[in-house]
Amino acid sequence: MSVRTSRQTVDGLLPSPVPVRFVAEDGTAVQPPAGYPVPADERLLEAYRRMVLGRRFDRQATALTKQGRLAVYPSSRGQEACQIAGVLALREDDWVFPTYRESVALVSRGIDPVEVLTLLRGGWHCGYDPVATRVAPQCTPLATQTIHAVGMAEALRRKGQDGVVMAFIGDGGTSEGDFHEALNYAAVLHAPVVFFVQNNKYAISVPLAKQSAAPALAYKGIGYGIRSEQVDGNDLVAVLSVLTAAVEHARTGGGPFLVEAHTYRMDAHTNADDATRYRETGEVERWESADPLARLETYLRERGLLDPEAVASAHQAAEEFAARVRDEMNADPEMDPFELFDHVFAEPTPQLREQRALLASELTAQED
Amino acid sequence: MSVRTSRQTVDGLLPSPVPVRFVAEDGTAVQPPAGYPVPADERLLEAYRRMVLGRRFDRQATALTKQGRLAVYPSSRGQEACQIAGVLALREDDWVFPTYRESVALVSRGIDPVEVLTLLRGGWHCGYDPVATRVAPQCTPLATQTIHAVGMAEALRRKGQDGVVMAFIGDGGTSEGDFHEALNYAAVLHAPVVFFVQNNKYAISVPLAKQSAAPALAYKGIGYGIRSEQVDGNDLVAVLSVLTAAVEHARTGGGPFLVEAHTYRMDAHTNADDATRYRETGEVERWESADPLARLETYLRERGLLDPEAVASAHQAAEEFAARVRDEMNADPEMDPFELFDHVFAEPTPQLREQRALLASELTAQED
Amino acid sequence: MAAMTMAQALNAALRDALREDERALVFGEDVGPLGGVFRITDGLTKEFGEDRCFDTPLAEAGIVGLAVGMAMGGFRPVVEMQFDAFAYPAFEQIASHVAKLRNRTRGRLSLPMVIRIPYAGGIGGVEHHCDSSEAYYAHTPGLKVVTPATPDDAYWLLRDAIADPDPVIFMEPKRLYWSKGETTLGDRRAAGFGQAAVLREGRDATLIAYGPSIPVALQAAEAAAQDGIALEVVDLRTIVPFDDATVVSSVRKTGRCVVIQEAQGFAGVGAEIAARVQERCFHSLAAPVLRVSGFDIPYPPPMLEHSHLPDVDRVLDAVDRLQFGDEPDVFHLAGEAS
Amino acid sequence: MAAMTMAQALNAALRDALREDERALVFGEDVGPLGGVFRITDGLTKEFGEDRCFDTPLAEAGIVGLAVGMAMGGFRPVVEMQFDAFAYPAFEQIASHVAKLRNRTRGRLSLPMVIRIPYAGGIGGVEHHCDSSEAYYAHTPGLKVVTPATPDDAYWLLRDAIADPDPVIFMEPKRLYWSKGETTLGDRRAAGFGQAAVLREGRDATLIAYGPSIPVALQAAEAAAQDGIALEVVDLRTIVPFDDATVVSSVRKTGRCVVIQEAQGFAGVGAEIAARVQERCFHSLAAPVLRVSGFDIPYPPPMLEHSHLPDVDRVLDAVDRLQFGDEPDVFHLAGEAS
Ligand SMILES: Cc1ncc(C[n+]2csc(CCOP(=O)(O)OP(=O)(O)O)c2C)c(N)n1
Ligand SMILES: Cc1ncc(C[n+]2csc(CCOP(=O)(O)OP(=O)(O)O)c2C)c(N)n1
Ligand SMILES: [Mg+2]
Ligand SMILES: [Mg+2]
Repeated sequence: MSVRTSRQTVDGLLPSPVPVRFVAEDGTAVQPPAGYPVPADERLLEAYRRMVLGRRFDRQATALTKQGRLAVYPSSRGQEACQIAGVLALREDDWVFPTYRESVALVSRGIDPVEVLTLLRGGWHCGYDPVATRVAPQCTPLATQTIHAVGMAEALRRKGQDGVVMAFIGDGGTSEGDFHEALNYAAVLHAPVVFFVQNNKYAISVPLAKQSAAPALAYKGIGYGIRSEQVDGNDLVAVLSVLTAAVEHARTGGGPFLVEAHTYRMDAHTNADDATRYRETGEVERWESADPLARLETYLRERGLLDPEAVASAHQAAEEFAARVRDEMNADPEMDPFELFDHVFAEPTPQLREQRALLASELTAQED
Repeated sequence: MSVRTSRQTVDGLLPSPVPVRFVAEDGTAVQPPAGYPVPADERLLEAYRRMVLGRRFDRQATALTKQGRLAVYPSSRGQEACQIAGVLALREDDWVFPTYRESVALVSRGIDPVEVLTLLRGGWHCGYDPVATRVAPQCTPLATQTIHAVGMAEALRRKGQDGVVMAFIGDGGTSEGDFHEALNYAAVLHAPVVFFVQNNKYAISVPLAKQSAAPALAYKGIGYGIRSEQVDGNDLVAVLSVLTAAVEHARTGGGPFLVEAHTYRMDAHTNADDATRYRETGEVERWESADPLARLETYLRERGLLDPEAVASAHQAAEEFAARVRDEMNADPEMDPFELFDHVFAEPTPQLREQRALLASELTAQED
Repeated sequence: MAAMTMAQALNAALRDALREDERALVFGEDVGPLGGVFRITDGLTKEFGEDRCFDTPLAEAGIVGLAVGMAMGGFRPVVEMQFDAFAYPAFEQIASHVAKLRNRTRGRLSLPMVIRIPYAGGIGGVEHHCDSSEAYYAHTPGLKVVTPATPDDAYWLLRDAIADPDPVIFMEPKRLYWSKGETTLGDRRAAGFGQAAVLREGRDATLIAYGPSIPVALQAAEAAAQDGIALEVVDLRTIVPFDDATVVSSVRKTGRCVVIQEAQGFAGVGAEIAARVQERCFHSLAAPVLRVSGFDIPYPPPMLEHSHLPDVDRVLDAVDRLQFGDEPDVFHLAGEAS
Repeated sequence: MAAMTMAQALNAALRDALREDERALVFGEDVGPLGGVFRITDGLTKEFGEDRCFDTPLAEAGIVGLAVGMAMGGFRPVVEMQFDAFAYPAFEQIASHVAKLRNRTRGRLSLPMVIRIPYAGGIGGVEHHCDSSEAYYAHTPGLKVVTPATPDDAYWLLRDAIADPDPVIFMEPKRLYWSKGETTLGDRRAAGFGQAAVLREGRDATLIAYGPSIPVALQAAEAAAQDGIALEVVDLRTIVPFDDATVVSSVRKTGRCVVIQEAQGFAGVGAEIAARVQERCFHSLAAPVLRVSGFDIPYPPPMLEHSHLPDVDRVLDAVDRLQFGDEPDVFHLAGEAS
């Protein structure tokens, strides 16, 4: 009848009762909580440049939907602190398991933007090389990627590598059974994985209050024995500091870590969605004043780390990047229909060869 | 950016740091924790009689497996405090969603023992009438029943009835995604359901330590905003007191409640299992000394509530019950093969009628 | 009679069911204020309140399991799976409970519930949004599997499904959501489940199809008519129960048959149809029953889906191979096609 | 050559694979110290350590998802689902990820993993322990579906499955676990996936079967031989890929065919076989391809399973209906059977 509970372990697992925050909404520094250091100046500046670029890229992608160049685009406007800190906290040899909403994070990770957008333009399902980039395909079936992330983390650990895996997931995704199974497996295996919940307050139209009655999603960790934290997701400094600590915890054998970032999805779920059906514009406007990019900019200026020149050059780089994305996305990709049969198995079965021949005859007939 | 966390709600959801206990292993009363009253004497005596009968029934069922009268039997020996308190805490018009291990609970609920054992003897899948008994079929696919329980609870609430639903589940079952989804749905719907985890330390051969790294399974509730408690599952007084409070909480609009009872499966998983492959006999012996029935008996004697006569009459009733079970189980049930086609749909499809005719011709040919 | 889209017809069916039967309930992901991503539940929360049409937390096993419990408790849930592939998390609930509860309890409990699943492709949807999953359900005893191809059928089959005492998997061909047709919302029509429809009569061969493939079949028949070939088009409407009588009498009349399904072919519903037809019409058949289907590949990206989907040409090619003349059938000489 | 049970052969295959390939891993529920509920993994943890063969928490989507991640990370997981129906919670992981990862990534990632599933009935198992679920997987593009019927095939097909670069659903007919046969554990034999076996030659009709139905087919052939009817028995061994060549050449020779599957019939693997055979052998067929299967009902309770399972008599009845003479086939006159 051994009972493993002790006040100490329990408190060690629970998140801070209020989200960790370094910078107030108006950009002024607040007293940071104990245990989380302020990231180095250079990292913050790097984050700033990436946020500027990320936001510009996101805007460009949304524009491309209007021109019919993208089938669908889930914007992360307003979530840039999470998108950027999520990848900045990782090393190149760490792995990322993203959802469909992580385009900005993936671009920030250095993946070619056209490759990032390939899925969303209707090209091949995953446009980039997951092995070379150490980024799993953008995942649509919600929460399924979290358990893959645990498997990869366990694989890295077994191979004696000190890589860490970051699994991205949304607030809605935490309701799926797979998320539960992933947390439990991670804890039992003591796998080096960070679960990063971007709680952007909506799952398409469903608000958080209909999604969960938990005090905060970060309180889910203790039920698995996972150290957890909650953070102001629109405060880049806080997200980066907490995620860096979480990654370090995982890398140094501390086991999994769960981070909930409180943020907000400024745009509709995707360009195909009509957010006015389920939320008030007033709510959106209130969140404008918590904008993560403006907040970081003010903070960096006030700390004397950012001058107008640096701001201008960040925006200049972002414009150039966006122009390149626009141009490249305007070219139609070459698609080979016979590739449909190439990647079902390493070797096509006789049945697939037969079906390939059928398609060949159809295409020949069409040409005639 | 509203954050709903407050120390108060959080503490209100967390279980007691050690399992609630009223009676020590040697049967002496310990200082009961605040908030949980000692159940009335008559209820404790009733519980005692039922535990005696339940244990005898369980022993009889195990014996029936040896005589080939049961296909399989999952014993709950050692878990009687949970089995009995689980149903004693409920009203007749409350619903039970049991697993395959709840035979003793179901018998205690008043279901005909042969009907309880019908599934396990290889007769029709569910031997009793779930509507009349308000007991869902014994459920094998783990954790799936917990979400049905939420649906039933929600149905009762909507119909304006004050019934409560108790969902039984094992420690292993808590790892399944459905358990997570059930807890979350219950909390969001504020459904009158009690999740009762009998943590008997094993899921077949897998010990708790490989199942979960949580401080205790009761710590899972907070992640859903569900009030939770942990209890010494071999202390009938404690289990009954806590479950009664949990049921009352649910009945009076308090929403769902999660109770973890720390207990132990004395026998193998089923008669088909060989527990010596995965656990030491020493461990089993240690748990013998925590036996729930002996403990309650000592406690009741010491409190002067139980005399040798009452003990003898409880055992006498149990013997008679077991004899009846043995006799009735020795008769072969009548099975009508054509019933196979009767309960697929309310009306058989033309295809099923055709197949029924095929079987009829086969059976006729066999008779010839 | 009113002309409406299939989406509108489905919406009307839900609305009328909620109005007429207070046990009916609609729930799922985004079905409330948003009205569902395809707007099939548009306006229901507004008209009937949050109690009758509500959003659930995001968990499909949860949705289906909740429906099971509520149906046990006397309600008639109509739940929506947002897309075909997103019903897979509910597969255990569907296969082990929804399909079996009546059977397990010898009919003491039944599950009058409907699981609506928008399915199949042709709308440029990205991966996981275009699976044809009907065969998984059709192969599971205890489930009725229904799929309309016209707005009128959509309305009435959904009404029938909600009224049915047993669980119904209601597969909505999402590319037909915006197709229009005359719809009778008035008196309940006679045909219920297990009644296929002969959508076009013909004497030369029978096309058997359902759901998303019906317009393809009708267009193929139209095109064949130009060449003097009269194709009969049978729309199954319900896969389970299956209407052997209509199918068999058509094929016995025409002597030739092509089965069309959008799903990958292997072990799909089309295989069942072909197997049944040759079992029952062997001596009427002048040629093998041929199947036209999607390839045995994961659903392709939007830019390639036109190569995958069975289209009029693929159907007509199959019709050509029905041995009206003496040419050998090159594609079914096993192993000989490269 | 050694005589062993199928269970022992499977155990030997896992053992040899773990020995020869350090990337191979075994995990699942109770596969560690217990050795699995069927003892297929008996002794592996002891011999190879907890790292190579381990128990997971009780969650099937978790098991399969973990295998996906570990396979992406360079391992070759061989996972066990405890029983057929308990693989359903993993259905989304299997259908949306296991089957598709190679395709989604244009071959940059592949999943050399094996999902072992004890399936089908005949062992007196209570509900949910005897489902025949092979068709669900066979219908899902991207999965290879393998099912041995002899200890020797069990050994080699499992070795092949573990060596395969693609995910394999390895269906183990649990009632054959204790059947014995000669097994060659030595040099790798030639036949790989996609090679059916002609287990018995005959000229009058072909029985096509797989997995649990093979002994039934062989016994039926034996019984028919007494009556002077020579039945050829084909064991598919792998459902995907399918061996058209062997099947077709047998049926073209015999001109008659009965397909046997234990699963419920509707839209099962047997439907696919029947459809393929009539497509390819139409002019060789003297009678329709008939199917013998379980009924379209949830798997029955143990006391009734014998009524459900296709047995020798049901097979011989079908053979009788292959129109060797002139009697009409009463069971396939649609609607006419009561
Ligand atoms: C298993 C599954 N069910 C449903 C969907 C459809 N769907 C796509 S995104 C989405 C909402 C997800 O919300 P959340 O997890 O909060 O992430 P966000 O989109 O807000 O980033 C839904 C329901 C899906 N992709 N997968
Ligand atoms: C979904 C599912 N997976 C696997 C099984 C096989 N199985 C039956 S009982 C069991 C162990 C359950 O352990 P626990 O939940 O602790 O309950 P206990 O048997 O100890 O009462 C397993 C793995 C099952 N019944 N359902
Ligand atoms: Mg969200
Ligand atoms: Mg247990």
